[in-house]
Amino acid sequence: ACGSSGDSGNGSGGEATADDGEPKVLKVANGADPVTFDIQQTNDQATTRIARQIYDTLIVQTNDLELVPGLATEWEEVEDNLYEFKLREDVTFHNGEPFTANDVEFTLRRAVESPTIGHIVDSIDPDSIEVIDDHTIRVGTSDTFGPFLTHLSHPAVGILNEKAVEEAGEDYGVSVVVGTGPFEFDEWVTGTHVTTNRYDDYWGDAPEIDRIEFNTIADPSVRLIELESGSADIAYDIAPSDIPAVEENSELTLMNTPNLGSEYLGLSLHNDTPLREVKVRQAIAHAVDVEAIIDTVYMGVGDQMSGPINELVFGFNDDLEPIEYDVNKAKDLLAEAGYPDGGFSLSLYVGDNSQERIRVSQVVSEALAEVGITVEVQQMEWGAFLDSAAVGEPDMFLLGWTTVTTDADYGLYPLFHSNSFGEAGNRTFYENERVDELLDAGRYSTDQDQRLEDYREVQEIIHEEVPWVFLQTRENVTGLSNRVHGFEHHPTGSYDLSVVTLDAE
Amino acid sequence: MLLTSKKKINQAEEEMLNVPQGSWAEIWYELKRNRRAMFGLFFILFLTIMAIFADQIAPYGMREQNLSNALQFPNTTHWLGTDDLGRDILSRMIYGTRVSLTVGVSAVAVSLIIGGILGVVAGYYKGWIDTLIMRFCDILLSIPSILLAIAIVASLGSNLQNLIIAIGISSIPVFARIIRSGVISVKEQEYIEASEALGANDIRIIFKHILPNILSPIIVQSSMGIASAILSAVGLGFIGLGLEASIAEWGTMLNAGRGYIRTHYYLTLYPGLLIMLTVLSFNLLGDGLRDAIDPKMRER
Amino acid sequence: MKKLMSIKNLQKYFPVKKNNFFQIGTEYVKANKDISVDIYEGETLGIVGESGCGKSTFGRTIIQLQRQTGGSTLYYGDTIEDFMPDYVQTVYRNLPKISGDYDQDLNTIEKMEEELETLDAAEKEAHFETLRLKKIEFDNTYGNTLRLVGGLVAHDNLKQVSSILLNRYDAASTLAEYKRNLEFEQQKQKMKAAYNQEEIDRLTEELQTAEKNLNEENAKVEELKAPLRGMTKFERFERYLDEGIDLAALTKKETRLLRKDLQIIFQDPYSSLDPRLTVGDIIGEGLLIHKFFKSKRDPGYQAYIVDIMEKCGLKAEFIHRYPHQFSGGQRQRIGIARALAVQPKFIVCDEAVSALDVSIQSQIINLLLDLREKNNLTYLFITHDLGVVRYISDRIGVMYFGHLVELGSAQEIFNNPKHPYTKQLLNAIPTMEEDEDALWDVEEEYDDFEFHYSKDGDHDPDWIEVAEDHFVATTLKDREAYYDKRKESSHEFVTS
Amino acid sequence: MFRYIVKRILWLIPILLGVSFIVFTIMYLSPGDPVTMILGEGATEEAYQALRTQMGFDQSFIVQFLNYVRGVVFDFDLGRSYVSNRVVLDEILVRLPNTIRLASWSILFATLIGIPLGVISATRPYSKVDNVVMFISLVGVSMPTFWQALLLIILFTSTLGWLPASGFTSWQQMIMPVFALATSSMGTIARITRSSMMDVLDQDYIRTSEAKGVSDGRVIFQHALRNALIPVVTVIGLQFGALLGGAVLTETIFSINGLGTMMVNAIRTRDTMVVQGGVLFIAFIFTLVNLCVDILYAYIDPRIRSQYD
Ligand SMILES: Nc1ncnc2c1ncn2[C@@H]1O[C@H](COP(=O)(O)OP(=O)(O)OP(=O)(O)O)[C@@H](O)[C@H]1O
Ligand SMILES: Nc1ncnc2c1ncn2[C@@H]1O[C@H](COP(=O)(O)OP(=O)(O)OP(=O)(O)O)[C@@H](O)[C@H]1O
Ligand SMILES: [Mg+2]
Ligand SMILES: [Mg+2]
Ligand code: NI
Repeated sequence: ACGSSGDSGNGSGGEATADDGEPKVLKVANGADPVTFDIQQTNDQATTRIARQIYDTLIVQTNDLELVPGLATEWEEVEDNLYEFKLREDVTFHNGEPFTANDVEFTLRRAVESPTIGHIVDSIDPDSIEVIDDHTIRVGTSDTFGPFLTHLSHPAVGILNEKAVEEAGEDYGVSVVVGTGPFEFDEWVTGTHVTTNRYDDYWGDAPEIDRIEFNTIADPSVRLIELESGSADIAYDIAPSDIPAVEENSELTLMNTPNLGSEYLGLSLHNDTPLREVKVRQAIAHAVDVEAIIDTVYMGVGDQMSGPINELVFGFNDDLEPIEYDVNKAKDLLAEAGYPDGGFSLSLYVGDNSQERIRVSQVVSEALAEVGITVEVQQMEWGAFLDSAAVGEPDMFLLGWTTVTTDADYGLYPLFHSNSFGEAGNRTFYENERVDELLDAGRYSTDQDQRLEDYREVQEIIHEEVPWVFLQTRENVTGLSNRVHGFEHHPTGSYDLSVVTLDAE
Repeated sequence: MLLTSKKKINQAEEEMLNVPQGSWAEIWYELKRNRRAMFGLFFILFLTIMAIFADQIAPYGMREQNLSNALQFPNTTHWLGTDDLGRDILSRMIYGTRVSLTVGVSAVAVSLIIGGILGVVAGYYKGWIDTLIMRFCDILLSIPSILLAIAIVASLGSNLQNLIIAIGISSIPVFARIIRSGVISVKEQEYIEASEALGANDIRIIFKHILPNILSPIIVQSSMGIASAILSAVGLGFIGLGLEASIAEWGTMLNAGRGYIRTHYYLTLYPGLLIMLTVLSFNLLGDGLRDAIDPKMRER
Repeated sequence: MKKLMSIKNLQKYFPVKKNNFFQIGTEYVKANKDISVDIYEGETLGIVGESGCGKSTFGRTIIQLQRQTGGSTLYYGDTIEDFMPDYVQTVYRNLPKISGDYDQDLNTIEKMEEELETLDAAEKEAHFETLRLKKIEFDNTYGNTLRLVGGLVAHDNLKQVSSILLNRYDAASTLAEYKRNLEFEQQKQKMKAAYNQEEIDRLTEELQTAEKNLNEENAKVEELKAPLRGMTKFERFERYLDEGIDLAALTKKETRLLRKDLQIIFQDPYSSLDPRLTVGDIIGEGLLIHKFFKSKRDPGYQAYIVDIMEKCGLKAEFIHRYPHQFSGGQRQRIGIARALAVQPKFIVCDEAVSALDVSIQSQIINLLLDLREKNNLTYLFITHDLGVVRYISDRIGVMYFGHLVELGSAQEIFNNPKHPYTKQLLNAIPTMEEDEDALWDVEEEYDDFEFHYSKDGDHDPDWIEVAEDHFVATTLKDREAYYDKRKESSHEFVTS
Repeated sequence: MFRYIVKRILWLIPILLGVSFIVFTIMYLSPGDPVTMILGEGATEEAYQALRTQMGFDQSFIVQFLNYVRGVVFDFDLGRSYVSNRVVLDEILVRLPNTIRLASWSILFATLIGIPLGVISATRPYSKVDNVVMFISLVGVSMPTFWQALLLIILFTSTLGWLPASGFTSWQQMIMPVFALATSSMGTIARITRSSMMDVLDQDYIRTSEAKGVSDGRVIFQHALRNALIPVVTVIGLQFGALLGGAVLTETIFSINGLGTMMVNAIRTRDTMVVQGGVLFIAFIFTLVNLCVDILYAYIDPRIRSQYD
């Protein structure tokens, strides 16, 4: 944000439209077309970034990851594993229907059934859902589940209007979209743009802008060009290679903040390779120059990780140090493991949807060549890549994980628990009894201090046994025109645009 | 030599020297007089040498990285600069010749063999099998070849072999049609009947009489076919469906350089230029061959 | 004189491309409609006729370059015994299935012949045509059966006959194969090609056992025949027995074997030579196909080709040249050399000299005549050049719209033409000015017969002998009288 | 003639069926399961199976294909996208105009420039002008479309800042994609025009009119060009098909929301229904354009017309 000049426009008051007659339109360059606004049928970021403006959740997670009231004004655990929510009474849906506990019930029951987002709310016990009155509802979990409330703040659990969903049938989410959020759905031209208009009966603070236009522009450099030419006010996901261009442009601002994601090089224990030996894995971890990867491939975006989750996530172990780049140490470790000159070969799979990961695969393959390990890189279509990694085909693979719930459970359980082999997330087929034990304990306890302890220990073990080579934290990188004020990143990558204000052009 | 003295020969004499279905020596004689075709031929030879001796010629290794030297503009140590991982662009371009020539030639071989068999069978035996084959070709032709190639590569996975198959398949109908029409016109000739009268069987007739007589259009089409196969391969590489990225391939290089187009133009400029020259060379050679074989078909 | 070929009711129709998708049935170009003629060993049979009347088609069809669509072409250059083609076996095997039908059909034909005499003139005409067609049909259906089985069809137990004949077939075909191989080796020996003495010895030995075998089988057949002898039915059918090979019934592969005996010199010396092969390769192709030589590197190969080339008036050094480097006349010689190289017995010369100027023409004609003497060749000489045909032919056939309308010795045709078309041809008056139709639809009358021929090709139904070995297609005024006369002169007439 | 057209239109059916079958087979053989694609990282086995059944993937290949064909034939239903659950026909209709516009402008541009270039060359054969024009044409044919697009962006967007690099609504946005796409066709059209024109100029009736003293311009435009255009028209028809294919890459580079971009994305996400629908549409258009060309052809040349009757 640029300070004085823009703020003056802001000072003139909420009704910007009245002043100059021109509606204030915020143009956002989004990297992909949304999939569907039936938010229970998708969980992709391009959709969420728009849907978040349309739907509200019961609980809101602030940009600082605090849980604050959303559509629910207060909540308490009335019994073990049973929560009672008091709902706002002044809320109407975009179709004019009043917001009631029935909509919440409908939404949650439907969510549990959803194949796409079911895993986010699978802790909910559908039998326990009970509508007390129009604005009170009780929801229980089948087991003690620490991060339950955090999961309810996930944008995918935005509250739907039962009537609208039922009436629209197959069209829901495509031409009919009804939420309670600050903006209401206007139009979606597939592949081109989605527009939303300010919802005047919004229960919260009315947004200053009248309209948001989300333009789908897949190519990152074109997004930048749009931003430069003024065709976009906000461009999401600036490519690392384009960062200097934004920074050097005095009319643009680059915003990059860490998010909940992390990148890793998975070392699979599934196949009978030298990777089954800890020393070999450690050697590989030492052989890869993560700093150099961050500098050259990611243009400095991100920090080297010391473990599988990053510091924004609850449960982060801040005692661990990143594994340092040390080729000699790597060679020594290999020798200790019985491979003095390397002399074996490993496959490395990478999905073809990320230029950066493809580059990393090349850096890794060169780095391992240094210590005598031959790497056969397999570049694959994303879906095929996920499939083959899930069945343990690759010896090594490049992937990332975003702990959207900001809780270590989500950031560790799917990835390192032996229950999560394959599809569920543990694609390295890593197995450690102690880790399983601790992850189970962390999952089914609400004692946050104990949980923290458990998770710290898990990270220590993983740091030692390196089923992953920890690469870098991911960052949200957005290019902004200096006209834009108030925009802030949310670590999950979907940003609240209702607070944004715009200078006149 | 004869060549230079004959250069100023007038049109009429030229006609006289021209025998429609000349021997190879005559075609070569014609071709040698065509400067553009010779340029094409020499450039192709040059590329072939680069491809074969890439290890000796290239100043750096194909995968040789120097992360601290990334994105250097052309300079004296790296004549054409370095890419985002600090690899030498010139060296990668030289190594890239291998992939492009291999894919170009092999893909044409695939479509030539399969298309050839289909075309010969269709043209020689006619009847329902001809109809069947030609309808199959119509079907393949009505799917844009790049889409077909994308779909095949996407489904088979991208390695050299699959790339060749994908590109090869999409130009099968072109070869099948050309060869079929060649076979049909040659089969009408009385010398085929003469061979039958001597007791030759179908195989002998096809290989000894028909194929040699349709060789010229096949050669011309192959030359042009290599040009378009290289373009297709590069196109696939460009949209990220090419080979694994550490292998130097021109299309992949363009794709990787695309993100830097604003600041580091040379990443896309030089490989692109080389692609264009290569394709141009094959087209020039094809044009020249066609002119040499049949002067009446000039530039058609 | 020995018959080399006997062509019966040969028919060649070309299907015409359908005009549209919905057309039902096919239309045909009837290039050869119904041609019957015998060709004798060592003779030159000239065929003349206007352009497009089907001469080339006739030439190609009898050597089976194109499959005939009807009739049979019997070839005597090789006997059935020596060749034993597949169709013999088929006929033997199917013998029981057609039991009796031929008898019935033949009876019908005979009855119709009898009826003919009772009818009045108007009805007779139509009846006669039906009878003629019936006879052709009969020959097409039973011709090969009768020719191969003969009187044995009169046997009560055709199954038994069939099985004995099949056994005989096996023995005979084994023998035939040995004979063929031996003969071939010997021919190679004669041509000074690489031959294998051991092979010859081995074959001679095998041949003897096979011969003995066959004799045994033959004895069985004789045993079968013995009780039947003297029966009218047996005797009637026994007369059908025939040694000729029906070329039209051969498989593609068998036809290829016979190719070396039946050759053709093509009408067009330009399109009939493969531009991509050298002269040597063109002439040598047949030699390699029929394995006279194993490969081009065989020592005798080159020498043999050069020899043939020189015989045909081509210089030895031409051997590595390509066809386009030759003049028209030289090309024609290449075509001739190609045909002669495989030492055929019969050559169709399709306008072999028409494209040439006069001096070259006579050179080549003399060459052909010369070769005929030396190699006991038989020619079917197709041309529309009357001068040439008179000079070269022993007999001449006149063709008109797919039919043979007149056939006789060269002298007879030129001195005593009977058919009005032949006369026109001989007069060779340029007829540009005249109405075309007037030329063709001529009716001419003689004492005994008259001509009604027309462009539509419905020809005169009778094929009569107007002088010794001089036949003409015509319409008899009094058929009975004619045939009675024929019977007296003891000529055989089974089918038309 | 009418019957011929009807027959050709009837041929569309087996061709489209064949196209459909080929695409379906390729997509079926593709690794990467649309179900996984939809569910993303971390879904349960039950959810997976449920969705699989719901989408009909548990049925055999042939049944799936026949169901698809039945839908298309009887209900004109191209199905719904596996990924977005949108009606495929809608997805296509949104994008079709962009692709058609891109291809049509390109072919127009290629024709308007290619034909005059060819004519110029043909009237001065083997001259310097001819050599230069033909060389440029061949370069145009040899230049990868996408590389040319990149060069244009470097020049007009990055360096000069004159033209926008994406979108396809204003004329400024259309210049670069149309130019990039048209170049290759332009070269082809120029080359064919030249050779066809030279053939015609070589013919006797042209000589006759020249001898009669008709002016050069008249000879070229009134007599020669009209006759020379016949093969050119065929090539233009075929080029239109090529352009539809070329649009795939062009659209991707200029972020044009057309069928090409849609198909490439759909192929990558294994969205079989969208791929199918898109290919069917493109094949349909391609075949239809060629039919029109053939009809036009017959219209221009009476000799050919009589063949069809
Ligand atoms: N392959 C074929 N398909 C269809 N019709 C054919 C074919 N070959 C010949 N014909 C037709 O059969 C008829 C006889 O042709 P043929 O070549 O036998 O004539 P010809 O007597 O040899 O004439 P010419 O003296 O001109 O050589 C012609 O009407 C010809 O058009
Ligand atoms: N392309 C060539 N290369 C070599 N020799 C050739 C070539 N063309 C013709 N000849 C030779 O030139 C001589 C004359 O050939 P040309 O074709 O002019 O004869 P011609 O007078 O037309 O004879 P004909 O009446 O037989 O057609 C022949 O000996 C021939 O072999
Ligand atoms: Mg003829
Ligand atoms: Mg001559
Ligand atoms: Ni400001």
